[in-house]
Amino acid sequence: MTLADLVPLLPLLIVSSTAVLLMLQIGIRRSHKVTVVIALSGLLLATVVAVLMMPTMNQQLTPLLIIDQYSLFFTAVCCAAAMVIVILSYPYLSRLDDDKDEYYLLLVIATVGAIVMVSSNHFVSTILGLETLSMSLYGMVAYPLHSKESAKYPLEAAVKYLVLSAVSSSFMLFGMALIYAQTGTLAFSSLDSDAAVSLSDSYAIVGVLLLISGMAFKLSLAPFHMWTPDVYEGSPLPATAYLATIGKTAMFVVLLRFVIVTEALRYEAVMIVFSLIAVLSILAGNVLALLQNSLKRILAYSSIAHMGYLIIAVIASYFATSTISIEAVTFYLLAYMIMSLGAFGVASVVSSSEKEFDLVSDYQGLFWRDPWLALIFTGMLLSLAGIPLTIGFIGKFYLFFAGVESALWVLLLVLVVGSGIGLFYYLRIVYHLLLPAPTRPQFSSAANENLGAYGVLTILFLLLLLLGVYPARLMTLIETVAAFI
Amino acid sequence: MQDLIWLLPTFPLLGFLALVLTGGSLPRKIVAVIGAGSVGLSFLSAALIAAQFLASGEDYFVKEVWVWMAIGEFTPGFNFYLDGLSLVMMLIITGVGFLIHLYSTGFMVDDPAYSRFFAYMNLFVAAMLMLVLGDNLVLLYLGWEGVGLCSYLLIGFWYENPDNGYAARKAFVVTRVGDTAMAIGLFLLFTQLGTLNIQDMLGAAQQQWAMGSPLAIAAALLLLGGAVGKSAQLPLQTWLPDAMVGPTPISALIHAATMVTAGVYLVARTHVLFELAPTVQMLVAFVGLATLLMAGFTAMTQRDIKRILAYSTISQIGYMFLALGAGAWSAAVFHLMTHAFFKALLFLAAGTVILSLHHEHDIFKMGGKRKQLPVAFWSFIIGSAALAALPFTSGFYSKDEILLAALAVEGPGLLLWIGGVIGAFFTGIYSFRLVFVVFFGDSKAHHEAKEEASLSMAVPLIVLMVLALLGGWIQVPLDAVFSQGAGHEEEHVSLLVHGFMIAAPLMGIGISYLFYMSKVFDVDKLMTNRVANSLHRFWFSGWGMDALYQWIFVNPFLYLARINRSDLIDGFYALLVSITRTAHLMLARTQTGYLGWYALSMAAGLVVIITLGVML
Amino acid sequence: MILVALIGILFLGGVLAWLSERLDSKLPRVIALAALVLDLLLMLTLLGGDSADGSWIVALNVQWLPRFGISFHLAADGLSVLLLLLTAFLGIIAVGSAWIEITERSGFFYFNLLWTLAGVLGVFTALDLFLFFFFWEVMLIPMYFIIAIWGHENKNYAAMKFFLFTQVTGMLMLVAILTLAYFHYIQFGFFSFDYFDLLRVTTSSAVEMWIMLGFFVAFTTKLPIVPFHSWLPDAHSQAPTAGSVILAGVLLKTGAYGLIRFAVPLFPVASLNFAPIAMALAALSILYCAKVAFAQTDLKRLIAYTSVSHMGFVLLGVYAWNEIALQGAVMTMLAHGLSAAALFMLAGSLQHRIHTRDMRDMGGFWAKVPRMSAVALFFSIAALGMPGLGNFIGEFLALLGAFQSNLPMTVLATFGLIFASVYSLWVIQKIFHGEYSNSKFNDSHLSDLSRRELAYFGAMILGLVWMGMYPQSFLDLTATALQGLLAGTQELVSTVVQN
Amino acid sequence: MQSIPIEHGLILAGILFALGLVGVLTRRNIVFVLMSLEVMLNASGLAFVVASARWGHADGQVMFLMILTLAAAEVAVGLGLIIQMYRKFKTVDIDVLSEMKG
Amino acid sequence: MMFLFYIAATVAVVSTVGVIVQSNIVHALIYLILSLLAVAVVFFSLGAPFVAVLEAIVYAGAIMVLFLFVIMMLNMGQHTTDQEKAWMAAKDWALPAGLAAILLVQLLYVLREVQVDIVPNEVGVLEVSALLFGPYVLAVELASILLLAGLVSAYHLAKK
Repeated sequence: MTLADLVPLLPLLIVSSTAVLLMLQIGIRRSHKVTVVIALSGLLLATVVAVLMMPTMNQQLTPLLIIDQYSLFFTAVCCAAAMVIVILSYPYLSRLDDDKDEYYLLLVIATVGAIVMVSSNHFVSTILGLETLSMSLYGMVAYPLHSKESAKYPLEAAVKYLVLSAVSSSFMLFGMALIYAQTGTLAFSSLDSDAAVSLSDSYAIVGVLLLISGMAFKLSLAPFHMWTPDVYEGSPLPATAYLATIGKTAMFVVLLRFVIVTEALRYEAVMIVFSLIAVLSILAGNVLALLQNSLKRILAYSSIAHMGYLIIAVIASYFATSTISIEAVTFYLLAYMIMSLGAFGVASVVSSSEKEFDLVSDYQGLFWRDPWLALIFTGMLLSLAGIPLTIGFIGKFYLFFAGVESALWVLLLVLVVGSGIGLFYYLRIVYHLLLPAPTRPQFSSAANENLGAYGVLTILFLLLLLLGVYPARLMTLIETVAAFI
Repeated sequence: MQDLIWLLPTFPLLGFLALVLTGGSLPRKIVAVIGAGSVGLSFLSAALIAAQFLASGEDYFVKEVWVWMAIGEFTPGFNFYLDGLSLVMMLIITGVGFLIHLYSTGFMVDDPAYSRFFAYMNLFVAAMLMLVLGDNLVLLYLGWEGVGLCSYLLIGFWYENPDNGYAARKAFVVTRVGDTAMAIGLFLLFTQLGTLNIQDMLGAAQQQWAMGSPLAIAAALLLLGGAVGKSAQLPLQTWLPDAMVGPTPISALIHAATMVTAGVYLVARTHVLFELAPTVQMLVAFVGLATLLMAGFTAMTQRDIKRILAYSTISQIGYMFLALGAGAWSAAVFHLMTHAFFKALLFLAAGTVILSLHHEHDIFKMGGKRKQLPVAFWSFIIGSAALAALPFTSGFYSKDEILLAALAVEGPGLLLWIGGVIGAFFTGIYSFRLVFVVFFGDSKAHHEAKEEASLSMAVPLIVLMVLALLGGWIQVPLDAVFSQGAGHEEEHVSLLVHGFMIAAPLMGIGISYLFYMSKVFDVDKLMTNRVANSLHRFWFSGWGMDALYQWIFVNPFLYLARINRSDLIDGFYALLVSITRTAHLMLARTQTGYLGWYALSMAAGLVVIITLGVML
Repeated sequence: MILVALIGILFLGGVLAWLSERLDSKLPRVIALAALVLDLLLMLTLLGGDSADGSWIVALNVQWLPRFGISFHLAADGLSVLLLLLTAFLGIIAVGSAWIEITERSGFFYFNLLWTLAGVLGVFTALDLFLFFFFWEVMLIPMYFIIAIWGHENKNYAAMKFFLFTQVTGMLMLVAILTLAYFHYIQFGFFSFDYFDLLRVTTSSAVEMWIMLGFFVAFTTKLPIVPFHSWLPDAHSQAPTAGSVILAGVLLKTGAYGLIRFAVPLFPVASLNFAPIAMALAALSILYCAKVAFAQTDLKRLIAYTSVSHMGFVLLGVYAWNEIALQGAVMTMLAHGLSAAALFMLAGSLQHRIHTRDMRDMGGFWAKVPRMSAVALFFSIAALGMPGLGNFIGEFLALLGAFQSNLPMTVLATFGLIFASVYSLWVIQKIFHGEYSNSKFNDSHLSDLSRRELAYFGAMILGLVWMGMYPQSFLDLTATALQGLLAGTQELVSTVVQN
Repeated sequence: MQSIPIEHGLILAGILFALGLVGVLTRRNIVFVLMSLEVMLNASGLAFVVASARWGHADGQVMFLMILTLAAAEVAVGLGLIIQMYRKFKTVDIDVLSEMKG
Repeated sequence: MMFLFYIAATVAVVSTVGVIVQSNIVHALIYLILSLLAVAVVFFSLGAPFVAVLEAIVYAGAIMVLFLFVIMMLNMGQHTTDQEKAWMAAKDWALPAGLAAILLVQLLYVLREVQVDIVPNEVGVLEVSALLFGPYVLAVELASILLLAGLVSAYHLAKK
């Protein structure tokens, strides 16, 4: 490695240095504000650098990392999302009777993991990125557990997440080992159909399936979905948001790269497993969310379904002649990020680490108490439901197009049915927002206290609308970056 | 003047609008002036137009007012067509209509909804004129439905009583059954012949359809359906007796003189079609025959004065249908006219009686009205005589023509004739039964009878008496209309035939006299006979048709409505919802919260997935 | 550009109305009214244009999402213009009916109302299928809000049902649209969602049938037609009056418009093959819903079912696919728009006065509120298809046209006329006739129609009479457009038949 | 030197993997669960080393090192959680952690 | 070597069984250490002495000591052993053990085809180091970050 090789690593280096800086800062003097400022500036710098590097960069950096437009795109997205979460975390944690700084440290380290994952095309980097991300998330999930008045059950969430996640990691690792035993390589690119050693129809297929199962766990795809609602519910809201957005996105990028590069879908078994997972996830996720009262659980279940939708596009990518299915995944991931961040963000601005407002009924009449917040929330929910004027609709449009292009009629039907069920619970929340406000509301509007969080939610909302109405620019960008995968 | 023919419906329509828009705020005098005056104006113009038309010697006259709609070949317009037939009809409608309006100004004077009444009446006249003057079937249909609507509104005029509402709805719905058939007939005619202009259509039918072609039969049948409904013929006659709950002038105008004869008009107007379909024409005759007999039987048993008259109306229209079926188009129209006179007379007179007895309808609670109500009495005498077709009354001439035409029909002619004569016999019985019971004998009124009605009510009665007596001398100018009509040559029939025809009603009157006047026979005693009693009950119920329809159509419909109030199909979606909900509950139970269970599910999932991989 | 202005005015007006609530709670309704009147006036300028010679009034055709060949393509022909006029007219009426009924959160109400109408205008003018779908969905959410916030006792259920039905079937349509666009891509090598481009796509008959069904289901759910109708009675009975007016008067018409503009012309052969089934469904709808309507005790539910029944005539007319039938379908859309809206307003004003919709509690209102009764009578009569009023023209033409293409179904459908009279007269009997008794409700607010109410009922009565007596002015407007559609499909069908 | 069939190595890894899984699934004591996890991770590492031996590469061994790292980290965090759990509930029964469900 | 492999493998399996069925936690831990050491021997027999040593030091040494500390901290005495026994009911075992057995059978089923013999070529420290400081240098750095994350998490969670 030379110094020039470090240039493509800049975003990663910046975020890592931020982590180091944060550690130093903690060592010198704890300060919630300063920590946040450092974390934010580091992430902002990384985002900007990633965006600036994007047009020209396409470099395989050691066997582990590929820094191309696609990975830089998601590097930027993840860093930006991490910024949003930092901003949301600040008011949320401000009343926590514990040190707050480590949380941001963990968040930044997790972002390092995410960046590694989106740039990874090698099993080693995949595992390292994934575990870095997970390890930080264990900490974030359990973060408020010392607090006397912790809102939910962070301990329970963390234990469940840790144990199950470790099981899934071992699945993945064993799978990788089997693949490696068969092929003698750990890089994705040497597994494609042109490679000298290939995944013949032997036990490496089982390895691939093990690997997919492990990934499916991280993406909370059925039948590996069960941890999701509990972990979502038990974690502090910003951590949930991180888990739901960056955690999922990074994993999905790896999955997509793996599937595309290795052309794994050419094996019938993989194809069937993917289809099965997609169908099960869509149906189970939506049905499970149906009558939930906890907002976080609803979003957890809905995330199961959304990941199922995405799998359809992944499957479509195999049959497609164009890159639209990859664009669909890319676009939808971005859309899902924006709307999930928005939805969790709304919940998090009215909550704090001591008291989370998680029940749907807590939000009754929000429309009349805090119209702007309610409007944002409604926008996010409708976007999740895929209603026009929002980015979610364009995302769904992409998915449908990908499905149609590859003639996946059965999966499309499941998608339609699932989305139909999905409408129910999103609208149920919206309906609660519209009800007359209770005489003694659960929480008061906090716009003045949380100006930053409101601001960032507003930005997300505007993005949601802008990209829902005029996504042409973004589409062009995504078309460009999708060509690199 | 002929160009102003559009004024005819316009006057009453303007009257209607004026009355509706003022919403009952006008004083009664002005309402009367508007209500009756508009029809009077209409009658005046009709008379002038008729004079001019007859003088011109033309066969027909068309006035196009505006194109209603034009889509390709389908171009019905608001065009008025005047020939002998519509001339007669228009004069009857405006003339008799005016008289009845005049009468109503007195009859309804105490009613709080005076203005509404005249509004409906005016609308009716306008619609009826549309019906008879329209040059195309769509316009005819407009009038046709319009009069049906007015009939509905006026039957249910006294809306506080739900029974009236029921009768009104029954009238509308039953006739609509016929109307629907007619609408389908219209579709058929247009589809086949490419036009709904009556004259063009008839011409095209003659050119395109052979005698007895299935299409012609279908078309004629469907139109007959409409006619049967509107004219209360079997099997759609059940609404008319119930319609009598409306104010009596309505019964006179709509349910005796004009609207119910629209079916006759329709068949006469489209007689070419019926001639192309001889079987249907024969059916018309038999429908008429069956109806006139059935109604005759029933009329004999009724106790309600207006119901008796209603059944007699049904019966008389049966004669008209008989005539139509026999191809005696002119005779049918002629009878239509005379019937309009004497039946309007009878109803109006009955109205006087009823009014004087505070809306008492049961004839057996009346009696001895001869002195108290002389105008009504004489009206009834003359009207009943005409109804029974006693010689030299108007009814005699028209019925005579009909029966002769029936006899002349090839094949079942004799049968038709005998039936007609029997009908005449019954007519004698029930018409004079009414007269004897109401006007002779002792007064059985429980309450003080009112005085004889006002001048406005007497004048129409007197005019109608004259018409009922002398109407038979009127020459109807129908030759040009039914140029091909059969049964025109004066056939020589034996004196015996004439004798029977004169004797039948007289015998009827005689029997009636024996039962109800001289009491030589006792009705009550007759009723102790089981056969007679059950026959009586059968006839009284109108041959049980109401019960039959209730059983076949109404009850099943109500049953279906009741069991499916909440919409079965909705139930299907509800099922989907409950399936989803159950699935949710079941799946939610898998989320036990136990870590071991979650790990187990992962392992199970893995096993399934690997199994798939191993097997494939 | 004028079409863009039409839609833009409503979108902007909605936002303004919402914002203006802070100043004065009575301002929103004024703004809404102003926006709609402005729209109506602008639309009138379209009438003078060159729509008469069959050409499109093209407003705008700019690229929107070039990746998929999607453009922002708005245009109108006679058919669209007519429906635009109906929309604006009923919009004004709806504002009128909400004028005093909506007192709470009026700003947001008028915002939703105007946005719904904007969506509808978009639907009627969009010539890019993606754009069409976009507007199709845009009109749902505000409508959902209207029902869910200002609805009656069971509003959540009704609003949800409305939304689920239309949205799920909407997704099926989206799939169909995408499939069609994809076939276009295969055949012509570039992506396009443009109406005129997609008209040229030819596919195998099985595929065509499936795609057509995607459209059909979405449109007939909106229309609605048995068995997709069951959202409508709930939505109508729970919606506030203005919502019902818009729903019955305008929203249902988008389904019919879709059938005429898209479902049949895009898939002429499949439609031809499918026509018997469609017409059978139409006849079933007419009869079945008339029967169910009769059984209802909730006045609004009853009217809702009659709407379904009447829309059956539209479907019948569309699938007969000849000029008379199509004109009949369009006339039915217009006339039903007015008559059903008026009936819902009557039901609404009754409910506003006596706080019940249960007909079992009513009776004998004629004596108490004669003007209202007379108006109700008029609209019931119109609904049962009395000649001389608009509904008759529509239904008669639809049946007349349909008779030429499918005799048995038309005959069945014609029996609907009988049922129509049964339920219409039953309503009159139950509510306005009979003896008056106020034992079941508090009648202290039972007053006759106010001047304002009379004004808009009067306008609608005039409209129906105009349609009934001189429908030519409407027929002329749409004739060229419909003939164009007919000619286009004939061409396609004949080429397919030849091959 | 005598050769070892690769499948025997892999089978050994498989057996250990399965045994670890059984442990995770059946034990209610969270310490045992954590230990079983270690067995599973170790089995994966074993598989890598076996594969690495097949190809004569060092890549598998590198991977083993990574697994070692993450196992260590995992155990550290896991044991931290166990301590907190014990403090809170005075038990190591994982089934007490089932307050969230449905 | 082959001999060594099989013996070590047997020990590993047996002691692992011991881990999962033992009710005394300290005994289980010792079994685990035994198992890990056996695996280390297997590594050695496969010609990977470097990882064999690491296995023994890091795994069996460091990590297991960590366990031991915790067990001592939690003061798991006789009553926990009894409780463990109570928890190990057969019915709780059947399903998981069955599933794992199926999984194992599946693995054996697919592995039976492989007929590649390994001639254990020693791949020693040198090769591994060359890789670690060559192509995998980033991995080493990333592993440090991973450890950092674990460190921070564990520190935060375990503190009082």
